[in-house]
Order: sequence, then C-alpha cells, then structure tokens
Amino acid sequence: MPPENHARQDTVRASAAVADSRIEISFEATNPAARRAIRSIIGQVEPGTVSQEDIDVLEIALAEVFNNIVEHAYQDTGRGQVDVAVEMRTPGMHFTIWDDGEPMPAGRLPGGAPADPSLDAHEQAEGGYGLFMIRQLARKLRYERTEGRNRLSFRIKLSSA
Amino acid sequence: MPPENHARQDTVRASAAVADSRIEISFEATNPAARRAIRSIIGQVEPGTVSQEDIDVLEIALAEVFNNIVEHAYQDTGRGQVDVAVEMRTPGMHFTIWDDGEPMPAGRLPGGAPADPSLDAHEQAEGGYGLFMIRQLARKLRYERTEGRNRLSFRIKLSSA
Amino acid sequence: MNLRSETRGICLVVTVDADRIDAATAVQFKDDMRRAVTDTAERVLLDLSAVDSIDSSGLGAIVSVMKYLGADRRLELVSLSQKVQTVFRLTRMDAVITIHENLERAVEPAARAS
Amino acid sequence: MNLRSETRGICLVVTVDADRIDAATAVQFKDDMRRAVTDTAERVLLDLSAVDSIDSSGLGAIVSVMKYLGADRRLELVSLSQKVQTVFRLTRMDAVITIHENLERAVEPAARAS
Ligand SMILES: Nc1ncnc2c1ncn2[C@@H]1O[C@H](COP(=O)(O)OP(=O)(O)O)[C@@H](O)[C@H]1O
Ligand SMILES: Nc1ncnc2c1ncn2[C@@H]1O[C@H](COP(=O)(O)OP(=O)(O)O)[C@@H](O)[C@H]1O
Repeated sequence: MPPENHARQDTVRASAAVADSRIEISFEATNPAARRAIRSIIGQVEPGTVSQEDIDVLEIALAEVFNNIVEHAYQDTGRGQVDVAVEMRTPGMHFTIWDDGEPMPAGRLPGGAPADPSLDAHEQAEGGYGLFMIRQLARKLRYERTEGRNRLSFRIKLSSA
Repeated sequence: MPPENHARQDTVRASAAVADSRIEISFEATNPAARRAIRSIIGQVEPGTVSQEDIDVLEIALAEVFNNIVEHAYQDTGRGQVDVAVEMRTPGMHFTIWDDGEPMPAGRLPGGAPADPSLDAHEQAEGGYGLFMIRQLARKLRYERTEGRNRLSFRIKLSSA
Repeated sequence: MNLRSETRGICLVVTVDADRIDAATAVQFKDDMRRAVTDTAERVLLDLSAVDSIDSSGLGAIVSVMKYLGADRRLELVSLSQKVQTVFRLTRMDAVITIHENLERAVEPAARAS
Repeated sequence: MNLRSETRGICLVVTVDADRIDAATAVQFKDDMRRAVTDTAERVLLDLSAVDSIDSSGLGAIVSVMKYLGADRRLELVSLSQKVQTVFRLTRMDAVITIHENLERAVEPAARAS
C-alpha cells in the first residue's frame, strides 16, 4: 500500500472551521473491513437523533461505494487502503473517499441504470444498480482522479428522528 | 498539525495477517470529536455479540485515554491530531493511539490512584482516577515516546453477550 | 449461504437463512440457489424474512437466478425487510418482480392468478 | 449543566438534568453545584437518575463539591446508572461516599441515621 496521505493534507487545509466535526477512517479493501467501517460511521450518528430510514439510506449508499472500491478499484485483491473523511454538517454527513486503485471507466463516474420495466424480470441487467442507487441517495456527488488516486465526495442528508 | 504518519507506517508493517481486522481513525483533539470517535469505535462491535458491561468498560477506558490526550497532551488547545488503530483480535479489541502533544510526566505513564478509604469523602484527591481506571480496564498497557510522538497501546477484553 | 427448500403445492419455497445477501455472499447465494431450484415447479418463492439487508451485488445475484430460471419459471419474493424494500424501490426492481408481503399471501389462489 | 434543587425536610435534593458529567461539562457542573448548595441543610442529595455516564473529570468535580461542603455538610448520591456505578466501583469511590438506590430510600429515617 502506498499511503500517500492526501486525506491528511486535506484535513490540514480544511481544519479551521470544521475540525472537530471531522473524523477520518482508513481500512483495507476487503468486504469485512468495509462492513466494520460502515458500522463505525453509522455509530458516529448521535443515537436517537436521526430517523431509521435515513440511517438505512446512509448504510445502503456507503455499502455501494465501498463495495465498488473493493471490487472494481482494487479488483477484489483484498489489498489497498481506503481513506474516508467524514464531516458532520447539519443536516447531513459529508464524505470524501480516496483509494489508490484503478480509475473509473473512461475516467468518469458511470451513470448506472435502474431495472427496465419494458423487459421481463429474467431479462434485466445483472449490474449497474450500485451507481444508480448512489446517484439517487447522494447529493453533490463528485468524482476526481488526482495524483494517481480516486477521490469521490458526496453528502447524505440526515433529517431528525 | 504535523501529520507525520507513523500510524500509517505501522499499518503497512502489520498489514499481512491482521489487515482486514484493522481500522484506523483520526480526529482533532477536542471533547466532541473524542466522543464521536468513541461511538465510532463502539459501532465496530458487531451488534449483539458482546455484553453491555464489556461495552461500558470499552467506553469508559477510551473516554479516559482520549480525555487525557485532549487535556494533558494537547493541553486543551483543541488543536492536534489523535490517531487510533483498532484491531479486532478475539476475544478483544487492541488499540494503538498516537498523538503529537506533550509527553507523559517524567516520560512515564503515571500510576493513578483510587479513593483512599482512610480519608473522608471531602479529603479525597480530585484527580488521578483516570489512569487508575485505565490500568484496571486495559491489559498489556504500554506507553512509549518515539520520534516526538506519544504512543499508547493496550487491549480491552470483550466477552460474548 | 444457508438455504432451506420445501414444496408447497405448485410452489417451491426457498428460505434464506442469512441476515444479508451482499458482496461477500452473492456468489455463494447464486450457486446454492441454482442447486436448489433444479427440476422444480413453475413458481419459486424466495422467503427473505430472515434477511435484513441486500446490496446491488445481492440484487445482481437474484437477477442471475431469474435468468437461470428463464421465461417459463418465475421467481417471486416474500417478506422483505424495510431496508430490502428500499433497495428494490430505489432500483425500480419492485416494478418487474412480484413481491409478496408474507408466505400465506404468496401461496393463496388470488396471488397465483396475479 | 441543568440543575434543579428542592428542599425535602433536612435535605436539599439537587437533580442533574443532563445525560453526562464529563470532561466537557465538569467545570460547569462544579460552578453550578456551588451556587446550588449555598446556605443549605446538612445533607445534599445529588439525584443522578438522568445521568447515563460520568468520567474521571466528572468524578473530580464531585470531589471538589464535597471539599466545598467541608466536614460539616455531606454530599450523598442517588440513583446511579449501571455505567456510573461502574466508575464509582473502579475508583473505589463507592467506599467513601454514601450512595442510595433511589430518593425514597435516601430520605427515609433509617437512611438519615446511617
Ligand atoms: N470505485 C470504482 N473504481 C473503478 N471502477 C468502478 C468503481 N465503481 C464502479 N466502477 C465501474 O462502474 C461500473 C458500474 O458500477 P455499479 O453500478 O456499482 O455496478 P456493478 O458493481 O454491479 O457492476 C462497474 O461495473 C465498474 O466498471
Ligand atoms: N496523554 C497524556 N499526556 C500527558 N500527560 C498525561 C496524559 N495522561 C495523563 N497525563 C498526566 O497524568 C496525570 C494523571 O492523569 P489522570 O489519572 O487521568 O488524572 P487527571 O486527568 O484527573 O489529572 C495527569 O494529571 C497528567 O499530568
């Protein structure tokens, strides 16, 4: 793993105002580690302050983003680091996620697609739902390839319980 | 903050075997950020697998360690980074915690002391309980000052629910 | 992936005994499902009452099972958790696959006709 | 820190209306307590039923309030959560400060005599 620490550099830049609402989490690109990271992020939400539906949305979105990094960026090698910066900014959580894996196809975030109601169930696509869900759940979604790293940022709305 | 990243370097060194049971968390040395970090760490425990008493012990120990860093190492300036590596190693969680603040008095971890039963309530000490509790709750407690950083490591036992 | 199957009239009911169908378990689920549905009746009812959550990989695995069943046999879903429902709604998969509230509803004659 | 106080016979009952007494709130707690206990009866009962957790800073603040009350007046604690009890047990503070299960027990004559 080459942990060139862009996440940390961003921290320093952004620290003035949001410092104590920001936490960074790093984990190895495996499914179990990704699940623990998701629990770790959801755990940051003050209990009882956010509706279960919004917590579900947070979990779904993070699972899709992390699974894509594990499966596509690091191609299921189980090796590679994922850095996540989490900022509490009412009314939501803002995420910036870095990895050192493969870039997105054509260097751009694919659109993904939902099920096609004009086709039968057994004719539906087997993939592409991940990014479609991410796009529906996340606001201000932005992908950038910089200095050999992937950087994805977005916001998940959390309304009060 | 000078994020010289010893935490990350340790990750690389230790990565082979424990990689996907390890997560790193960084936060600014303030009380609210420390609390979120604690929730974030407790959130990593798979729900229903550990007794509430052990979760309480985990929370108490981490609160004492983080509060000491905020208050003593960084002297309540609210500036400074705390890096935590969390490893799930059955039957417990292993922690390594770094900061760039002041060293421990005399470069050694103080003993702390409990209440003194030979004295009246109003004659008890106002401090020193934090380290006493840490020493009771943590196993393999070890403090090191290396390359200008404080490094504290210990293990908290988690028995099944 | 733990699957239990049982024949109920013209239906094969397959019950998933796991709390998630996700990236870590999707391949196993797909394999085990293919094994479970060999030579069965027209309707396969997949009982998800034990499943708390599913992700796009799990969804892909379900589509793949539907492909395997082809045009003549149908896969229908039973007892979706709130979170699983959300995933089906977000992907609009709820418009192309039959979803039943519970097993009783799924096997009653009215449902068969739908 | 929200404190409510009320006189009950020879006792002043101070109720803490916060879920933690910790590093972030200890100084405030200490100040507010000193204000609350001015010119009061011999026994101050600190009702912690709303308090979920306390840390060593909170404990230090309680000791500081006891110092302020001096040898003639006593601070006693009422209704400790499991987590708060653990902290008192670990620091052995439960051996030097009187702890009551609930307010009824704390104010009944037997308790007064103890
Ligand atoms: N983090 C990523 N890095 C590289 N490529 C990615 C990443 N995420 C998604 N992709 C690409 O986008 C495609 C669509 O992703 P997605 O909608 O999640 O569907 P699926 O993962 O089921 O293929 C993937 O097949 C992959 O080619
Ligand atoms: N992380 C730390 N960095 C520097 N000094 C520390 C640290 N933790 C504890 N100390 C020192 O050890 C002493 C005892 O700590 P503790 O038992 O937590 O009691 P308290 O914080 O109430 O003083 C502190 O007063 C401080 O001098």
